[in-house]
Amino acid sequence: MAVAVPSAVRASTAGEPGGRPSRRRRALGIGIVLLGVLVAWELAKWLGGDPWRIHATIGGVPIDYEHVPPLHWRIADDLSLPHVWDVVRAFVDPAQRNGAPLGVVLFGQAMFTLREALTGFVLGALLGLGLGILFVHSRLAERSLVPYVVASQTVPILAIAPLVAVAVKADWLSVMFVTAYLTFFPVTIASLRGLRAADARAFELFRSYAATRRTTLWRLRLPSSVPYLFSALKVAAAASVIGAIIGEQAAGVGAGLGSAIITYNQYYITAPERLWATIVMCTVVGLTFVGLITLVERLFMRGRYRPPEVAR
Amino acid sequence: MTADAGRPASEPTSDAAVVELSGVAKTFGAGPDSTTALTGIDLAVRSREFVSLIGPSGCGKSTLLRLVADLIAPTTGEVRVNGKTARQARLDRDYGMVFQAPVLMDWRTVATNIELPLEIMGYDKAERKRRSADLLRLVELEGFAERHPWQLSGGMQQRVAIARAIAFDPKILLMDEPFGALDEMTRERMNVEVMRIWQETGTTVLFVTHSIPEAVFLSSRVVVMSARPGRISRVIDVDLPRPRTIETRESEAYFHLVTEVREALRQREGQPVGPDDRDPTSTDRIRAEGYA
Amino acid sequence: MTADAGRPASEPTSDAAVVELSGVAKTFGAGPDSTTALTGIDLAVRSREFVSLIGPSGCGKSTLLRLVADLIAPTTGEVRVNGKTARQARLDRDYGMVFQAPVLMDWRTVATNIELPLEIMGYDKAERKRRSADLLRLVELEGFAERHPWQLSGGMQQRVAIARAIAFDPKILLMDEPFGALDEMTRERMNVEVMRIWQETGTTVLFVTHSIPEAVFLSSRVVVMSARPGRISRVIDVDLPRPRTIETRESEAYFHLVTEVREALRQREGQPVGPDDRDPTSTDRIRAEGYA
Amino acid sequence: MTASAADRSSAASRWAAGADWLPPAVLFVVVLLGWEVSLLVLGVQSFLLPRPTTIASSLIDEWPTLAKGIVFTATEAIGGLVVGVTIGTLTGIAAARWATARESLVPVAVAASTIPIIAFAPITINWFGPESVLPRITIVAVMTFFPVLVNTIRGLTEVSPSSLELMRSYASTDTQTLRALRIPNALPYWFTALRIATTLSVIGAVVGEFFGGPLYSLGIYITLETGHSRYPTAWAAIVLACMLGIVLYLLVVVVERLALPWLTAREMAAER
Amino acid sequence: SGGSGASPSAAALTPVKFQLQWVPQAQFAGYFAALDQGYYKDAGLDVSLLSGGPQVNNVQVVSTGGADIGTAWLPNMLQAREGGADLVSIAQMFQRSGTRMAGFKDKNITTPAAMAGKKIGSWLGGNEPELFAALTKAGLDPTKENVIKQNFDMSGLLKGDLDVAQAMIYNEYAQVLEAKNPATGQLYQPSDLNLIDFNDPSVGTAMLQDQIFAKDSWLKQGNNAETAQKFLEASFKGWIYCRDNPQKCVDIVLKNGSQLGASHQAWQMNEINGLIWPSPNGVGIMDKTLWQQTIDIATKYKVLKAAPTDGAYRTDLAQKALDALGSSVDTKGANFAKQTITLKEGGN
Ligand SMILES: Nc1ncnc2c1ncn2[C@@H]1O[C@H](COP(=O)(O)OP(=O)(O)OP(=O)(O)O)[C@@H](O)[C@H]1O
Ligand SMILES: Nc1ncnc2c1ncn2[C@@H]1O[C@H](COP(=O)(O)OP(=O)(O)OP(=O)(O)O)[C@@H](O)[C@H]1O
Ligand SMILES: [Mg+2]
Ligand SMILES: [Mg+2]
Repeated sequence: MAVAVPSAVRASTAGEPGGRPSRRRRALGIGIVLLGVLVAWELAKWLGGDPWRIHATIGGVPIDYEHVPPLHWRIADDLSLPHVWDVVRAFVDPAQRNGAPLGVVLFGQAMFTLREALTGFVLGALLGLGLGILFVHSRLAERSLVPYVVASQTVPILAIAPLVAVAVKADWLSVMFVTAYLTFFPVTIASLRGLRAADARAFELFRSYAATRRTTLWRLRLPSSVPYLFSALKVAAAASVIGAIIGEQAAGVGAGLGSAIITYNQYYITAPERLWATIVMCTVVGLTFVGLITLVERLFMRGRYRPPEVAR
Repeated sequence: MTADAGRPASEPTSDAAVVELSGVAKTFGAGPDSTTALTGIDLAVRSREFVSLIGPSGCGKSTLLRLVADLIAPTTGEVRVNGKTARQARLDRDYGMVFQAPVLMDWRTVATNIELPLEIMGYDKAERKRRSADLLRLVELEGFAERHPWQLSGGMQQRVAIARAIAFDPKILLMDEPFGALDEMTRERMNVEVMRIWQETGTTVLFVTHSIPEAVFLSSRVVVMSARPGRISRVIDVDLPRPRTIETRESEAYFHLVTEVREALRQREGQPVGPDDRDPTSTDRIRAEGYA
Repeated sequence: MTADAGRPASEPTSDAAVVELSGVAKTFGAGPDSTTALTGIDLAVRSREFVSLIGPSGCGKSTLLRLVADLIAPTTGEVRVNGKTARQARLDRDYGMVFQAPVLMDWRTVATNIELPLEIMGYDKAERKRRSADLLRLVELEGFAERHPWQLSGGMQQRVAIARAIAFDPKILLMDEPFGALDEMTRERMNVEVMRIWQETGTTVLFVTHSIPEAVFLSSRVVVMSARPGRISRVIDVDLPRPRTIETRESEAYFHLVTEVREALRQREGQPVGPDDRDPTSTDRIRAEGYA
Repeated sequence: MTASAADRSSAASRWAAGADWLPPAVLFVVVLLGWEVSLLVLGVQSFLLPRPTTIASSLIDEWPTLAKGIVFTATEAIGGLVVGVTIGTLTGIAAARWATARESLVPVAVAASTIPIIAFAPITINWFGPESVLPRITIVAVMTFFPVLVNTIRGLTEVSPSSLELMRSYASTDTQTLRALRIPNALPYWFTALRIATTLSVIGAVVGEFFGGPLYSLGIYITLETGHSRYPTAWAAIVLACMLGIVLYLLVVVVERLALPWLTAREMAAER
Repeated sequence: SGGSGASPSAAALTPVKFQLQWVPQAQFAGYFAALDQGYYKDAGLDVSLLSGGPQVNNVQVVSTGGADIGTAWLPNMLQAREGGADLVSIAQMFQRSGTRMAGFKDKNITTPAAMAGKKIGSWLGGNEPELFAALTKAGLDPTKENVIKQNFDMSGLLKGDLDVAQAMIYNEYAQVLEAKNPATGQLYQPSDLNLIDFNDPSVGTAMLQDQIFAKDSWLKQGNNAETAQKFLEASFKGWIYCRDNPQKCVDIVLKNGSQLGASHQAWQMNEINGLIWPSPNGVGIMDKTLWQQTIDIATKYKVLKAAPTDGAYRTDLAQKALDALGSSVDTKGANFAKQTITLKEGGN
């Protein structure tokens, strides 16, 4: 008897050789990679950056050390690649004379941007999924509209964003639109595939129940598209942060990471480490957001898959 | 059989054709790569009949069931179910189907897999729970309600699929080798259950099996098919009295029918072409004795 | 049997244990949701033996096979294959396995699915082609080399899986209900082929089936299992002479063995708990007559 | 009606009958006409949204400059795409292969992917100078590798457990399992990522150019023309960028069809 | 917090949206001061200052009604007007150009003629006419010179990608002076740089920059002309306040842009004051000579296809605003003199 395991039986963990490493090992791994990046960074500066010197007295011991790198690489000079410690120090140093540390200021801006990114993401994900749903139900719609959807993504967002800002009067709304504009596409493309990913036999089963399209959507297409959707949502989450930043700039929102980027971009030559600090903050926001999505994903995937039984 | 009271002991079929295929053919694909799965199929299944389909692997039994279920459309010919088009019958949810593979949803538990058709057809929650509990008992999987399909053995998965198919009391049951993965005893008990349900509810059953004795024992008629292209080679009426019991199986008539079906199946024509270098003697020797 | 010459007519097993399970238990999961699939399994399969596993659905037959194949690890106890750990045997590619589901790859054609193990084991292209062509003939699927799995019927898929398992002449064959989806005749021919291969190549076979006659007819020993938790309840030696033919099946000894296996299976203990409201009489009546 | 094998093999005749391309073509014409006419009727000022005919004539007039621009920008987009997809795929394979690599690389990858282009573009120009293609190639690579990475990991790990058991029974090495099972399984995911990456590559290249580049590159051209309120020519460049994106996207779709015929056939079968 | 009936409620104020051409900085100190000091409110206006930025097309925002009034460089506004937008300049704030060409001393570029064959940075997109005019005047062909689009920071100059780069005296030039010279470890000094000033008679290609504009149709609607006049009056007051209290204005700006550097904004405030003051005709009034020079250059370099039609600017509203301020207020700043500002590293 062909007791075929439905092909929807996918092992998220079973497929992973060795399964999930322990929390400790994961932290260690991330630490090592991060350290590697930083070491490479400073190594580049050591070899090809600008000369630097320490001239200080630490614990009564006067230190006077000068390092003159043997080479000169333009990507390693202080303007291109500030020292890691300068970036770190930028977080601690006050953003303005007598003001709060830049880290605190940026954190506030980041929260602001994250909020915008979240709302735009939700709108974009819903729109993306909605389009995906439309397309898998109508070949005609798919064939006629997908080219426009693709085209919409190749129109440089920076050309569109001001138009949106002009068309939509409310700042927050236009930020949301620009964010949604950048986020919906990965979701649409992934749902084009994910919503069709269920086993053909499962579709037959639903057909045999004369299940409506809606029922089939809810009880078959969506559940079996989960792996595709979450991949896309992660990409979209990352994109939404960028979208929110562009949107902020286009709408002339005076707060958020977008305005910080303009400022530190403008004053880049005087304090490159501040732009880098802002970029670091952007990535922290992105990581937080993608991490959030990953948590939700774990929730959705629970119980679906055969855990790794395999003895290695 | 205890639940037999309301049913005549003779063949309980009425004359209305519940499933009717006329001049049906089905070809998959086109051009040189196409497969003609079925050709010239004429078959009428009357109400309350229990018809078994039997035939070599790949002869088109599943295809025939899928045609009746309106899961695929015939290339030529017409399929009518309950006097309507197959499509209408499907929309009216006239039939329940057990597929050859279990086709369970991994993200659902055993119980909610069984409840799937009930959910789709709008049964309320209490009723769903009641039914799935009953059905789990019927297919002997009481303790497994909360498990997921991948935690079940092959036979257990198949039983879940059976429970799901009968959950909403369909008027017609289309069953594609439903008991193929079950051991003898479980299979017997399932047979009894299907017969009970068939008799109690007046369902019409179209049943695919590879077991000749099972086909004869259960059916009102056995449809014997031959392969490539799939055709109906014989239709054998099983006029054994009901209720059928152990005595039925010991009767001369039963034995003759089993032999008749087997003979019909063994007619060289329509058999799939076997490897030519096989020793015909050895096969034939075994073939002469029927075991399933 | 034509290919029997090089093999003694008596039981051809040697004493070396090819598969050896001692004190094996397997529990899936942990806590209240765990399932003890197997417990206290001691089994030694000697070289060139043909051992069938038979038992109720869900009793752990597939689990036992997967333990031997080192696809899962036992919770307690030890599995040794060919005198090595199961793991080493797997790494040495000592066995070929037919899974309960066909597990074919959709992106490969029928022929390249069969060639998969050969590719992995480094056979050259010409040899692969030659073998897959031979095997396709063996499993009666000549015309389907270039098709994709989803274009095949259930039985055809299963035959592809069988061909794939024997493609690289493994020393041990683990077969999980390989013929469950096949019709009687194809099944018989496949039985003959498996017996031929077994005898010609000196393979050791561990075979799961639900058909008692098939088990008795093919095996040197039949291992009867009981369910929940899965245990070996009887091991029955089948000392019927070889080659086995139609006469074998008519012999008194064969009949006794079939009955013995059936009796062993029917012992109430270890049977899965059935629905309590079932009519015991009707089932028992049917049960008394064996059909598979 | 179900999409049976019959429908699949008649794709060629469907093409001839126009079922595949007619609706989009009709819609295209309708949209253009609607755009043209509504602007004409409403008399919208051209500095907001020029009419298609105006854009078309600008496209023709400015073709020599634009042609140079599109070639340059396409070089950047495709170059970045190749780099990004290669890195994404290789990291994806490493991450799928080694759990530790996955757990430690993915966060870094996420971080890299959330670097806003508008902050990063000036830095890359700092790195490589404004007239080099390298700034845009870097930007495009950073933008495209993440979707490829995520989907590669997914596709490589979301393998049916039974198939894995099968491969295990062959004592197949990880590399063999990768080649025979994981990669074929990952291809649909990978192509999905590629579709996203193609559009990102064009955005990345054009936006990257906004911050510096040769005067004829599309991004600079767009900023200059909008800066001078010459919207028809700006839009001509935007349309050209769109076309580049669509061509790249369609290329991926075609390659995908050719590479995964079984998938197309199966998806059509699921089309109910 | 007071009773709704007692103090003038917000409803009584006329809402005005004013579009800046960049993010908050001392370049717009006058408007922020007017807001901060309550001048707008006193004039019966509820003004919101809309931030600009690289993604904001300030002219477009006003011409599509996204804002009522805006500030932009004069040529940019005129271009949009030529493209069909009914924009009109109502007050010319800067009386001179703030743009310079900056190059390091070792490049020795002190005149437009010296730029021949050099890598010349420009923001382009409407920022290049002064430069092109200067080059032409020096006998060079701008289209044949190596003009490179520069980003809005000065790294191109520091990196040596540019021999000479555009810099606003109130912004980019100061940034260079706030940056550390890696060779010395000290800040760059004015003495390290050569500046070419377009206002310098020897160059003489300066064009008019920051001005206030609105849509003609908007001005003609209801009381909008009066609203605009009130807006100008309060804004002028703001600018006068900043002229007289530069440090207070810097603080106000800093409050509105939490990421800005203090010494940089002080520098900017000082230089901006220098661009506005002295205003010989009174603040906000268009200087006809400079208007003509701007138009001549713009048309010559195809920034404009033709000279703007009549009514491209009007002085009546600004004049009425000045009149309303009264003679007790110094609206010309004839005695204005720039201070000396010390820049700190990073502009802090
Ligand atoms: N989707 C399909 N595309 C192409 N050919 C198909 C398809 N489905 C079935 N076939 C072909 O049609 C024929 C009949 O298949 P079908 O599944 O009906 O056989 P069956 O009688 O059910 O066999 P089995 O007993 O092995 O299940 C086979 O030759 C098969 O290859
Ligand atoms: N991955 C798993 N997780 C949890 N339980 C499992 C798993 N695999 C099998 N089981 C349980 O182990 C028991 C034995 O399963 P197994 O598949 O070995 O049965 P079987 O004898 O092969 O039955 P069948 O004849 O129906 O195929 C069953 O109760 C099943 O529910
Ligand atoms: Mg079938
Ligand atoms: Mg099993």
